[in-house]
Amino acid sequence: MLATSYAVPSILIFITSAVLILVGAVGVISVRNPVHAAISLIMTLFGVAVAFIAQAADFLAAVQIIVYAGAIVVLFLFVIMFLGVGFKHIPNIEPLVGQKAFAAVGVLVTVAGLIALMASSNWVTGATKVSGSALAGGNGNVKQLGTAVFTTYLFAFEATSALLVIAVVGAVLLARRERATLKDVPQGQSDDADEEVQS
Amino acid sequence: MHSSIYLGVLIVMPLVGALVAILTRKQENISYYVAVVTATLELALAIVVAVLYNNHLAGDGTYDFMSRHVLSAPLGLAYDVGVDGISLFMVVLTALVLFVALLGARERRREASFVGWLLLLTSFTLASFVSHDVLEFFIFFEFTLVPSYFIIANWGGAQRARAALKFFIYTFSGSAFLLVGILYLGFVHQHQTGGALTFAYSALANTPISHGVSVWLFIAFAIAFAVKSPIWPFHTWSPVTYAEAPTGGSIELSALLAKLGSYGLLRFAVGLFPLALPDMRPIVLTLAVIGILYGSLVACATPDLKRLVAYSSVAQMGFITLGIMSGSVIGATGAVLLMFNHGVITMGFFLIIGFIEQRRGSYQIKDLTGLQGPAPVMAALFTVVMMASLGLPGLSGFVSEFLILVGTFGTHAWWGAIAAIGVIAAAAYLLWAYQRVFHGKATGVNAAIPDASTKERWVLVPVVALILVLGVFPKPVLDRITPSVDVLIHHVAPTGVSK
Amino acid sequence: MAHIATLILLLPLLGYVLVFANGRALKERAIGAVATAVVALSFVLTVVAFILLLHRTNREVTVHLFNWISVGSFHVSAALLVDPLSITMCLFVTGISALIHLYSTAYMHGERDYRKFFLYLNLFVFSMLVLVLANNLLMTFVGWEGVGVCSYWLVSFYFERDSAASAGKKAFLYNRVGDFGLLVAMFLLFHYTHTLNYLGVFHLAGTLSPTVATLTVLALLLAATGKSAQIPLFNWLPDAMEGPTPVSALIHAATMVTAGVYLLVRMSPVLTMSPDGRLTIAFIGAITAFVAATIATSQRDIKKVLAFSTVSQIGYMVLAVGVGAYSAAIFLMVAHAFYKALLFLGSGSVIHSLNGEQDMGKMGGLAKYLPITFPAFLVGWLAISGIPPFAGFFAKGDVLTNAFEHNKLLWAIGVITAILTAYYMTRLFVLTFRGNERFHEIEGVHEPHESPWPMTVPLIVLSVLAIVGGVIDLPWAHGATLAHFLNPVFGFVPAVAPASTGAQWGLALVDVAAAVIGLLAAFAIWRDTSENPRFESKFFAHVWYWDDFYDATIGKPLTRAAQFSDDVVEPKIIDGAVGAVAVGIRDSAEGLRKIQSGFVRQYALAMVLGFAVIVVYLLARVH
Amino acid sequence: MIAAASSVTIPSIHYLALLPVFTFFGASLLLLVLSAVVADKVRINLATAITALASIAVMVYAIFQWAYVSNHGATTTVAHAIVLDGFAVVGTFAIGAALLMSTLVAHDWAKRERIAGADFHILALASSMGALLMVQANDLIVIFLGLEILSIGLYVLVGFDRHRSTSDEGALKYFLLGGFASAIFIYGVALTYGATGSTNLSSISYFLSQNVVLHPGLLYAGGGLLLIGFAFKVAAVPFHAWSPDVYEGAPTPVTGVMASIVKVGAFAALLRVLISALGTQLDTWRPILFVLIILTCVVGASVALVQRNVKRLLAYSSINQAGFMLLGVWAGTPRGAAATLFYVLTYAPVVIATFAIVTLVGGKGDEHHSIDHYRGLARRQPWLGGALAVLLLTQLGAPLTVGFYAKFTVLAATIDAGGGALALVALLSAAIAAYFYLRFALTLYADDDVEGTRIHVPWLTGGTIALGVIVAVLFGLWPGPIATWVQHATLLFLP
Amino acid sequence: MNVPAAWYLVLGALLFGVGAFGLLTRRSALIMFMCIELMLNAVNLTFVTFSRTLNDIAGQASVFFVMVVAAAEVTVGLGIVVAVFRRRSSTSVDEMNELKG
Repeated sequence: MLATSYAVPSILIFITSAVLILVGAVGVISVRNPVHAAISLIMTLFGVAVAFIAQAADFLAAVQIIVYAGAIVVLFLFVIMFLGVGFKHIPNIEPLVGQKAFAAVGVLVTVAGLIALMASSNWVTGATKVSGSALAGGNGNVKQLGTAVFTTYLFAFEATSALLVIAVVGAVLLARRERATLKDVPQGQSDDADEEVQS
Repeated sequence: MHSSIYLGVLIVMPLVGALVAILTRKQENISYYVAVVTATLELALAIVVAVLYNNHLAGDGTYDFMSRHVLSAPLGLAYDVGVDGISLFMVVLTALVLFVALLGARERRREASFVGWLLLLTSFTLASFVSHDVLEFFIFFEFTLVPSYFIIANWGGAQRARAALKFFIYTFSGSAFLLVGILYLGFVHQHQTGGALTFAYSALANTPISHGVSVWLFIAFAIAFAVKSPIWPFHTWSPVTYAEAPTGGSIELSALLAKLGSYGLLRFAVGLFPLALPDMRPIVLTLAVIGILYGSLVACATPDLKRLVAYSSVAQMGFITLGIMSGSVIGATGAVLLMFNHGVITMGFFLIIGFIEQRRGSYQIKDLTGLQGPAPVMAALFTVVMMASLGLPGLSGFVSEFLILVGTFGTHAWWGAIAAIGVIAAAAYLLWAYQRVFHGKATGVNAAIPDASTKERWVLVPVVALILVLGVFPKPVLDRITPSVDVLIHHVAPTGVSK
Repeated sequence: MAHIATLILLLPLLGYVLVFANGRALKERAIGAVATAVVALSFVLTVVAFILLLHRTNREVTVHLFNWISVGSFHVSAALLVDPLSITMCLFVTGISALIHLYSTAYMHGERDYRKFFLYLNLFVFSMLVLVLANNLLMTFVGWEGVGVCSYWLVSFYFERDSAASAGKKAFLYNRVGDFGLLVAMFLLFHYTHTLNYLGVFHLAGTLSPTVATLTVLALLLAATGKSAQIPLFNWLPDAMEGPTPVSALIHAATMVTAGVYLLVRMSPVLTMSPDGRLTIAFIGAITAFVAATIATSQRDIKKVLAFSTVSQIGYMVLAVGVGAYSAAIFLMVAHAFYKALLFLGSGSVIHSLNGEQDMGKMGGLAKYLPITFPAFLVGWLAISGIPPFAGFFAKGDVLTNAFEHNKLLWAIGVITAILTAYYMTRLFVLTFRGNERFHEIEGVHEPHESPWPMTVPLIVLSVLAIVGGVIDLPWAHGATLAHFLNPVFGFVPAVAPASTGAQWGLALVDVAAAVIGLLAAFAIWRDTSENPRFESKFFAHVWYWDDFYDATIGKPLTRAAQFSDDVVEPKIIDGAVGAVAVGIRDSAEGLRKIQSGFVRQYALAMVLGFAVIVVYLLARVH
Repeated sequence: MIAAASSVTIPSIHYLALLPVFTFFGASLLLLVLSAVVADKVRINLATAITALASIAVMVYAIFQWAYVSNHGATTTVAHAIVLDGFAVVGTFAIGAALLMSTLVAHDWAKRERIAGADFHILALASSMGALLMVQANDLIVIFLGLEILSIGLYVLVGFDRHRSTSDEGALKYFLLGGFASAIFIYGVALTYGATGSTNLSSISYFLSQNVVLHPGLLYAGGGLLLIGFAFKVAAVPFHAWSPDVYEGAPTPVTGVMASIVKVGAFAALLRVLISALGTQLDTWRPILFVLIILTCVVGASVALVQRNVKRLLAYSSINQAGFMLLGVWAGTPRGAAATLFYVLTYAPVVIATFAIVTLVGGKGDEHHSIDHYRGLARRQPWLGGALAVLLLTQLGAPLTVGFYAKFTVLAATIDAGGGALALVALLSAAIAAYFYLRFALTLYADDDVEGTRIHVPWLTGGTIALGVIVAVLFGLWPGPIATWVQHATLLFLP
Repeated sequence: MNVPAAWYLVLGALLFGVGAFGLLTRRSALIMFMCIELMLNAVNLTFVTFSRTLNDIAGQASVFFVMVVAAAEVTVGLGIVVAVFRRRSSTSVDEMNELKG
């Protein structure tokens, strides 16, 4: 779909994606309303998709849009709406003393450190694939991806099935209502429980 | 060479006894008698072994009754037993202590579980005395913790929980150092020989290690044994533990388990790390002397009889340590003899204190006066034990203490001389206590206490007999101990102080 | 010979065993009979042994019993050494013991622990014989401690009396201090001669360096001061009078307390090596003799007076040893044994007659009531005061002569002491037997009565000995004297210019004069009064405040130290350190527990911080 | 349809190697289908039976696999994504056993709590499958997937109890932090991939053995992040904060699962990654582990001292235990791997049995977890209380129990690798731990309030507890077999 | 393709950092999930970048799996949130600290 953007200088593409990604990310962590956060998440996702395309991962870009933007974020929005969280006011005062400051320092050090580490080793040290065709764009890319998934990562691929099954089962179980279990505990007892845990 | 089967039986018999005792727990007395029978057989067999052991006739101090089987190569675990003149009497003592502890036991102490623990403890202690493999020794050394812990925790006095905890943690932490040391030594040996992992004593004893390493290892070993013995200043667990433990427990702990410490110090710390001795001797000797004087000092002021014995044990252990570290055959032999004698003497003390506690419901000195009036026999028995403890010539304590002091004086004159002051001190606190407890006019409850019963007298017969015999004619014992000590000291001699 | 010696030793033990084994069955009489018989028998055997020994050329017989201790280079066997010295000791030890056993059978009549008393007594005699007969220091030490512990038991015989209990303890402890000396002496000797066998040690004594010799001698001296109640360890003896009187007579006058002197005499070859050591000994002896005498002048308790006089007399012996007059020391020891035992038994008889009253203030005028005790006591009094021809005169004279030849100062002290001796003994004699009868104020006493025969017979025998005892060492009877008999034992005796006969007569006269002066003074002062503060100095009465001094300088500090270590050092410092660790862990744990706040974002933060640290580490590793 | 794609050649598949995974997955699918088609809820007995059979089957396979491995040596399959070696086999066996025991406990628990249906079993099977993947994986991606399968199953299980608000609180905390950790882990995978050009462990180690990495920054970063990911899973301080809360919040049988199966999986994968893939980088990650171990041992032991809630106490105790397991990893030698394996293998049944007892004492509603509920337990019910005492002593590492040898082996490995000081610190932390274990044991024997409620012991749970105790004592007296086994297992280690 | 890979890697790292920061500072469970998603996307970006520089498809394949995982996580995660919200009618994680100590 977006396969016709080769004319555009890649530097522009990078900047676009970077802007999209970072603005979106900052949006996610800064806006108050979850709905807006979800929207900015989509923005980041798009940015990432752009970056994918810029790096000859068209198929992934597509999946990125479909799966993430299409499915995941929608799921988020659905839940937000479903719970009506968006309109429930979460007070904005930070109860944990120094949380923000420490977080900022910790994250900054970490990220800076990681970047420095990567920089120290000229960003990549692995063995480049010489055998086989170079990383192709477009359909070739899809074919290579498919081959990889069904050979090298065959087992991983099979495993994902299990993963998804579990996820679904889990979600179902969690979302189920009380009546799902035949348990009948007098209200008093669970109150005791809470008190006991608090004490 | 005799077959090692004797030792095997010695180790296993108490286990079987314990099992049977537990199985017959429903009928209390049966289990008790099972235990007593086991103890009797054990004692008999131990004496047989002591008699059969005849290496000393050839003036040869090496092991007998030996055999080695590797149990688990990856763990370096092996069953490796043997007896030499040093361990021989520890074996006898172990059996004797069990015997006396059982006979001295009273109502609640006859429960199957109690006698069961007692038998287990005996088996483990015995095993560690006869192990000829450092790891094996350590494992059984650790094993003894469990029965002792339960004996204290379940049958002790009011403070038993605290006492048991303190005892366990203290010893556990102490042996942490030991374990690290043992493993380190084992691997040093393995890396040098390139062979399989082994902890065989004979193998490790000949492992060449640098001076520094051997100093560190010595310290690691010494800490563990210092806690167990106990050597000042690692002793603070012992008063509360001895005081809270039931009579049987106190006897096992002070008369027997403490000896594991000094035995280990002699056999392993001294035996394995000759290079460390020149540096370590002055330090340990000083600690020993401090222990002697300090223990005696506190014993003068301590308010109850059990603590008194505990602190006097600290002093006595000081003497033993002195002899062990003196680097002289005479001193070390004396130390080994004192290990045995002190065992017997403490046994006597705790038995009699037990009797008193049973009658009077208290072993606080202030609660007791003039017992000699109503209970002359008990007083007499106590006197004998006391005199032996304060080193009255003609009784067992004296021979060993004198040997230790003479030996030490020969190699480290000042330490020997100062330690001799302990002889005065011992008299001071013991007589002072005796006067407060047995002299004076008995009134009220004290006036009414019954004298030692026939059974109680019989229990004390072996104790008194040993005190007298070993005081007058220690030769048979010394003849067996000396060659082995000689071997050990001379293995050390090239670097240590010779006799 | 060997068997006899062994028997001499074992008979008292046999008695002990017999009485112990079936004592419950035996009646008082039987117990007393057995106990006395065995000792008497062993005395007879000693006499036999003595005669046999006289007829031998080699008068050093070693009797090997069995190997006692043998470790590496350390060998000690249980063996006896029968030689003139030991046999002399045995003679008077067994002899006097026999008499006192006999005496006790009556004196202790009706005591609850009658049986125990004789058990102890027999055990004591056994130990004493071990002490004197042993052929090595270690075995001597066995006897040494044996007599010590027996004395402990006998002093605190009336254990329900706190004073008795404490006295027993005190005696044992003071002795222990002395024993420390003996131990050190043994260490030194073994270290330098590799043996503890007397003959062996003597053989190598010459090789000892002066320093070592002096150290050894001082150590031995410490031992002697303990056992023989010399300064600085003399003040246990008076307290020891808490024991029954026969005990005081036997142990704390005749035999045990002289063990210290015996030890020094026995070790004479070593003493010889150290002139300084000997001089110290001499002075200790002299000073003790003087101090004790002064104290004795102001005591009210009859037994206390005798006790201090014992100390003072032993001071003479030690002085003799110090000046190398070993035989003189032994001579005085024997003579003193006779008359001091006599005096004690006499006083015992007196006390017995007054229902146990010991305060001389409550006596007086007893002469006519005690027809046998009185003359016996008279003899004893004259003997100790040094009136010729009684034993004391010769013995003390011998000592003083030697002292004179050796060191005038010592002699002077000796003479002054002699005056004091005569003085306090006369005082005691007068207060007890002369003057007005003051005993009526003692309840229950109307008519003091003489004691039964078992008590009087020993008195008679002893008074005879006290009279004729002097003959065994008459200065002019050369050849057949005790000195002549003993001297070989001492090997080299330090040469002192033997005084001319004239000088000897002069000295003798001085002695007599001293005695008479003391006597008359005492009579003048005490004839018609029982109280005379001017002559009973508080200072002396309180033993020069010696006990208080020790209590203040040693007793109290030690007790405080002990209390302190039990109350503070032990729980707070040593165990406290351990506790502190535990508390530290617990507190930090509580802190960590706070951090586990329940806020998931803080958990995440913790992770991020850990993350950051690791990244920084890796970064540091790269560069 | 895979067969249809002719262009790609499907990698050969060694089915014996995959059988355990398939079994678990199959079983869970079966139960899923059953609960879907059966009108009423699936009989819990049936669910338990199937799960138990599956786990027993897995243990049996493990035996066959062992035979195969010892005959043919270690091998990989499915394009080197999965490895079949002694190490994996032991792990597989351990997981099978752990699942079996947990299921039995959970069965009685579910009955008590009146929880119908096969939900627990489905999730437990799935999680175990995830653990199996981690044990057998030879590819970082597969490890990651295993990790996720394991975790997702657990997230749900933790929130399983609807009647305690703590349950879903635990679930949410676990999920948030777990997600964070997964992100870190996969980022580490990405960086490692960048640094070595592959996500396959064999290829990575080959690459590292062939080339000298002049600029290891990227590699270090990758390794570090992977390490953090694992550190989170095994609850090493400071990445442990989740575990006390989650242990307390989760239904007790689930806590047992977390303390056993998760540790097996995580440690197996950790050992594989660090030793076989990044073995050449030993010097880099050792210092990190050094610090982690000291923190983990000390914090775990000391904070447990001040706990009143038994589940939290055991949580901290298991943190302390994790510290010891890490010792073997630190050593980075075959002996170390064997030691950790020994530790995990013996710890799993013991800790499950412990939590089984906690489950029983917890009572209906799973709420009685204060230490006071244990006062005098051993006086009232000598067998139950005695069992708990033994299990505690085992975790303490007391002699006569297998815990003693577990600690012994890891310490031996550590010292062998030159970590004397580290070993000493760990041991002293054990001495601290001894304090609360013993105090707990003493509470059991407290003779006040001997009159307490008697706890009914269902026979399945009882059997599980018995099994745990037997393992603890039997191998405490006779550790030889296990020691030999794990040693061989690591000799058959790949590569 | 003249944009150096480094830029993308840095971009990824930054994105990861932003996500982490959000996770630490936002209190709504939902938003925290989104932050996790951000981090996963950062990882994906990194994968793809390496895939390109290494000229190897494996990186892209990995992204594929990461996406699946992300999907699975979100499914379960939202399920948990729903469950929690039912009980507390709030998604603020700060209101959940019964479990502590």
